Amino acid sequence: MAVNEITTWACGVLQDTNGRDVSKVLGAAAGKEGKDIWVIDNYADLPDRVNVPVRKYCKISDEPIKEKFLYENHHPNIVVLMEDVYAKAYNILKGAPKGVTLVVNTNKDFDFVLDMMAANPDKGKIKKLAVVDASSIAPGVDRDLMDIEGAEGGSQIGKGIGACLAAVVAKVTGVVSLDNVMAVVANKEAAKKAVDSVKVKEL
Amino acid sequence: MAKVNRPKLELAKSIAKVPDVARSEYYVKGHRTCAGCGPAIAYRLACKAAGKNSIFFGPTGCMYVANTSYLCVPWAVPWTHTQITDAGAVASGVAAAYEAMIRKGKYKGDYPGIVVFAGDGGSIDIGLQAMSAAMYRDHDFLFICYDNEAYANTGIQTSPTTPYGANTSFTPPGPVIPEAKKLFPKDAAKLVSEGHPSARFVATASIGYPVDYINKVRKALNAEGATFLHVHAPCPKGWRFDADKTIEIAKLAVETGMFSLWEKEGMTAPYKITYMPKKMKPVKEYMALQERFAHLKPEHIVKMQNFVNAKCAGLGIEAPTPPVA
Amino acid sequence: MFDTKKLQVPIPAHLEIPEGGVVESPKPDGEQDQFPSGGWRILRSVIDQERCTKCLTCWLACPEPCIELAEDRSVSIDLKYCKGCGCCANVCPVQCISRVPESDFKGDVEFMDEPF
Amino acid sequence: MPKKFIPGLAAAANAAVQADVDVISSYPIRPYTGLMIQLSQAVANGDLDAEFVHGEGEHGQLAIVHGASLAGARTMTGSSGVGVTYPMEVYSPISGDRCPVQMVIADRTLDPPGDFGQEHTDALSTKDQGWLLGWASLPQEVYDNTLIYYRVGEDPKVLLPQMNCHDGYFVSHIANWVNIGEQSQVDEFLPPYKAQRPLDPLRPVGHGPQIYANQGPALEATRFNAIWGAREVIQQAVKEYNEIFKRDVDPFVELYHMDDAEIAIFIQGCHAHTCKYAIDDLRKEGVKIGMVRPKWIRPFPSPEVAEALSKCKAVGVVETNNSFGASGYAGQLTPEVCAALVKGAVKVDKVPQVASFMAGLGGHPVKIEQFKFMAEILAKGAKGQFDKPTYWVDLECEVEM
Repeated sequence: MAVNEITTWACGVLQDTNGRDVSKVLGAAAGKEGKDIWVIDNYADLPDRVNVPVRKYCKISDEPIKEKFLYENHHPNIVVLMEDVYAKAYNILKGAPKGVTLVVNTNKDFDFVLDMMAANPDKGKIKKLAVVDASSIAPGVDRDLMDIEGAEGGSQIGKGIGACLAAVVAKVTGVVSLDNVMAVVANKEAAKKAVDSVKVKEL
Repeated sequence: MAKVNRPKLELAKSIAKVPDVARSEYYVKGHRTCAGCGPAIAYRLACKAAGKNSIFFGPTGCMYVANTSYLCVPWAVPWTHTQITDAGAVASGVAAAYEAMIRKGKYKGDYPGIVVFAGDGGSIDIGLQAMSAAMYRDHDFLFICYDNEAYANTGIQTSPTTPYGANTSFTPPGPVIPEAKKLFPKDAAKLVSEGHPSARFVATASIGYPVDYINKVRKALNAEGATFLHVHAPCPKGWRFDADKTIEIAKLAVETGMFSLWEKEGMTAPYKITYMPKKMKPVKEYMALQERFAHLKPEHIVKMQNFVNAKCAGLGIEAPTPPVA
Repeated sequence: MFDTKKLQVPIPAHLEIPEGGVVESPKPDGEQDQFPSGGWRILRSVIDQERCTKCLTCWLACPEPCIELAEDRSVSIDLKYCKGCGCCANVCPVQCISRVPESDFKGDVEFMDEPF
Repeated sequence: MPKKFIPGLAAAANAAVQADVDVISSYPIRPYTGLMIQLSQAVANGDLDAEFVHGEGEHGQLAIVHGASLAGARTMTGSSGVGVTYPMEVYSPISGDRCPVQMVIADRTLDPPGDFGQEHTDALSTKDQGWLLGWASLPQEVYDNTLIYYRVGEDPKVLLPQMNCHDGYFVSHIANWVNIGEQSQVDEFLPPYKAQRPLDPLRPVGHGPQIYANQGPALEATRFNAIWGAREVIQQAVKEYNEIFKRDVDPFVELYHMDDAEIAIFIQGCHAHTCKYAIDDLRKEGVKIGMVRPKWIRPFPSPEVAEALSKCKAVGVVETNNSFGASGYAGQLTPEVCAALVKGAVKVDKVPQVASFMAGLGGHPVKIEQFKFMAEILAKGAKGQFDKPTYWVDLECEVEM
């Protein structure tokens, strides 16, 4: 895979900061490894409203990323759901190649997630499914107004479930090293708990 | 808000005492305003009252074009032209700059008196947005609206302060519209005083009462916050009267209740009438002196009288003449 | 590097103008002598010094301002600038200022090529 | 030197804090808003000692910095899209009063219809108002430009306001690595602003009186000379910037493989970087193609553009803007490039064929494939004449995302 495309689905406004943190943490960690990275907030979903599903994007590549000036990940090979319900409501795998890793924040199990995706024509693309109950590990809502609209944001990234899910992505996919993720996130304890409690199933 | 070392301005008691406090002129002779120009008198008295440590802002209008033609200015204090739209905003910028520069040690002098001298259009028509925003933001400055009741620089077109019944080049009388202007004017000072909690001092003044006017300018500048002054300034060209009658007409406006003198120290303070005529005169006397009202029929004058009576009653001023049914 | 001087236009000395059109302010109590407006005057205000009470009402009524105030509070008119509006005469409480046709006088007006 | 992973707007905000601006005026509009979000926080935190004034609209916003600059303060403001065109009245007075205010613009499409995507029409529409105007293509360049523009605009030989533009979302919102200079480096590069004739009661002057018609030409010529004279100042400022910050910034144009290019793409803004990857691919196939990216639009780098393009047979001007019915049959840059080629600042023996490529309108992404499409057309044009003057790349070469 030349370019890893990580798309995070989050709940508008309530999980906006945490969703963005997944992209920012992975980007910052990959930066430490000298990789080329690309992080953008949602454009198509803007302006985000309460409960509107929003997507946050990150690209990580060993080679230079040639096409940086796009709004979205058109071929995500790693998909993160901050709410499990998106699995039944939308085609979260649209445009994805075969062999996708899906990370879901849920207190349910693999079968539940797969059942919810019954209507999804692309569900066969999933290679690895990871479930983690991040919401019960770390705060899932962070209404931080500062961290939006292209501003730099607070000095800390990864205070809530964003940290958990970024760490899980690192552990499950190896797209960046877990150590580098741990070095970046603010809530290291939660990230560690998530990594310890994640369940992974190969499909 | 930085309130830095600005000496308080002294108030005058009567004309006899005026030379002691404001003998100097900062609006000097040598400009192209009309003979008998009311706004020029207003400008001169405002500069006199504000004194040396002040900066004036001239949005486009008569008091820009007539005073600065060409490549010269008649002000002995710093002055800048602003667009007719944005006098309040430019003054805001200067106020903010002085606050920042004095706080950061980049400017060593006193905080200046910042005075916008805008026409009625530049204050409450095209300039309303910038004026209102500047009053709301509580910059330490004074916004003076010199009200000659029309767009005079462009040849007398109706403005929001043009009185009912006035003949202007955009409101000519004709068989279909015999009264010329059909609308009643906005009240500039009340617009500010009732809706801007940060307006520390709002007052009306008239060039017919120069000591009262000078004192109000000084009270406003002493108030350390956003202040507004609405100055009635007759225009011999637009109102069509002989140039020597400027002061006479200004006085008559107050004596008939067409314009009332009051001040208000903050949004919740009461209106304080600063000059109450001994006996109010009917508006007919005021209108008779001006050709802009010459086309009006008695029923129009009755309508005007009723409007004035209601306006006066709102301020607690006794009705000039009994209301007409 | 390309010579920028070639891109600029020389401004003849007699047409030079301050950048941004910034001009010096006149002095307090001074005059803007670029524009002496005495030539506008059709009627001249003449003060009867005998009857003048030195109340200064006229002084505050002048738009120019061109009523000069002496130490003893007596007033006179600066004819170089007076436009002859007559406000002073109108406001005088003792009517000691009369308005006389300017054509009755010789001189007292600065001669100019053009009105402005 | 700290390195931050931040979007373009945050880069501009970092530079503004280091430049110790005195007065900031804000009004919200996407996508530039993040700049003001960050600056207001900097003021609230005490990282920056400045007056943060909430404008009542972009017109007031510009007027506020106009006044502040007249008083001698260093100022920062910004806007996007229709927020750039709303205060059209105020641009000329600001440059006419020679107030070096800086406006950061994250480009956005003008209405209608409502579109957040970037298009350069907003800022380009103001190009005739006497402002210095240029585009950054990456967050790093936004940071560099913010400091360089202040330095150039505040130079006593220039004294002009600056529009520091970059592509909305693509640069304003995409995070990238940005080298932030040390405060000492910034202080060495950018001296405090000293106004020449401020509004100061201690030294009274009048700004902006009416003038005689016969004084008009000379007054206009001072602005003409100032903006062309700015070239010398830009050259010097960029040289010092590179020395102090240990960087390699181009003063006027970025050239890519232009030494032996037979065909060239002229493009401003972020898509130039995608274009470079397309050129890499094409060069491997033996296509002699290069790229010219102007860093300034006012003053237009005509000598550099003419020199770079003089040996080409065909040039394609990428227009991410509109000028409906313009000479040049496209947007606003084609006429500029054509004029640079024919109007003798630099001798061009054989003027190349010029085509316009409308691309990236409405914020549409431009992909490598589309640059290759442009190259094909240019190769044909180099052999003779283009079959038409303007190609709508977005429509004529649809690509899958």
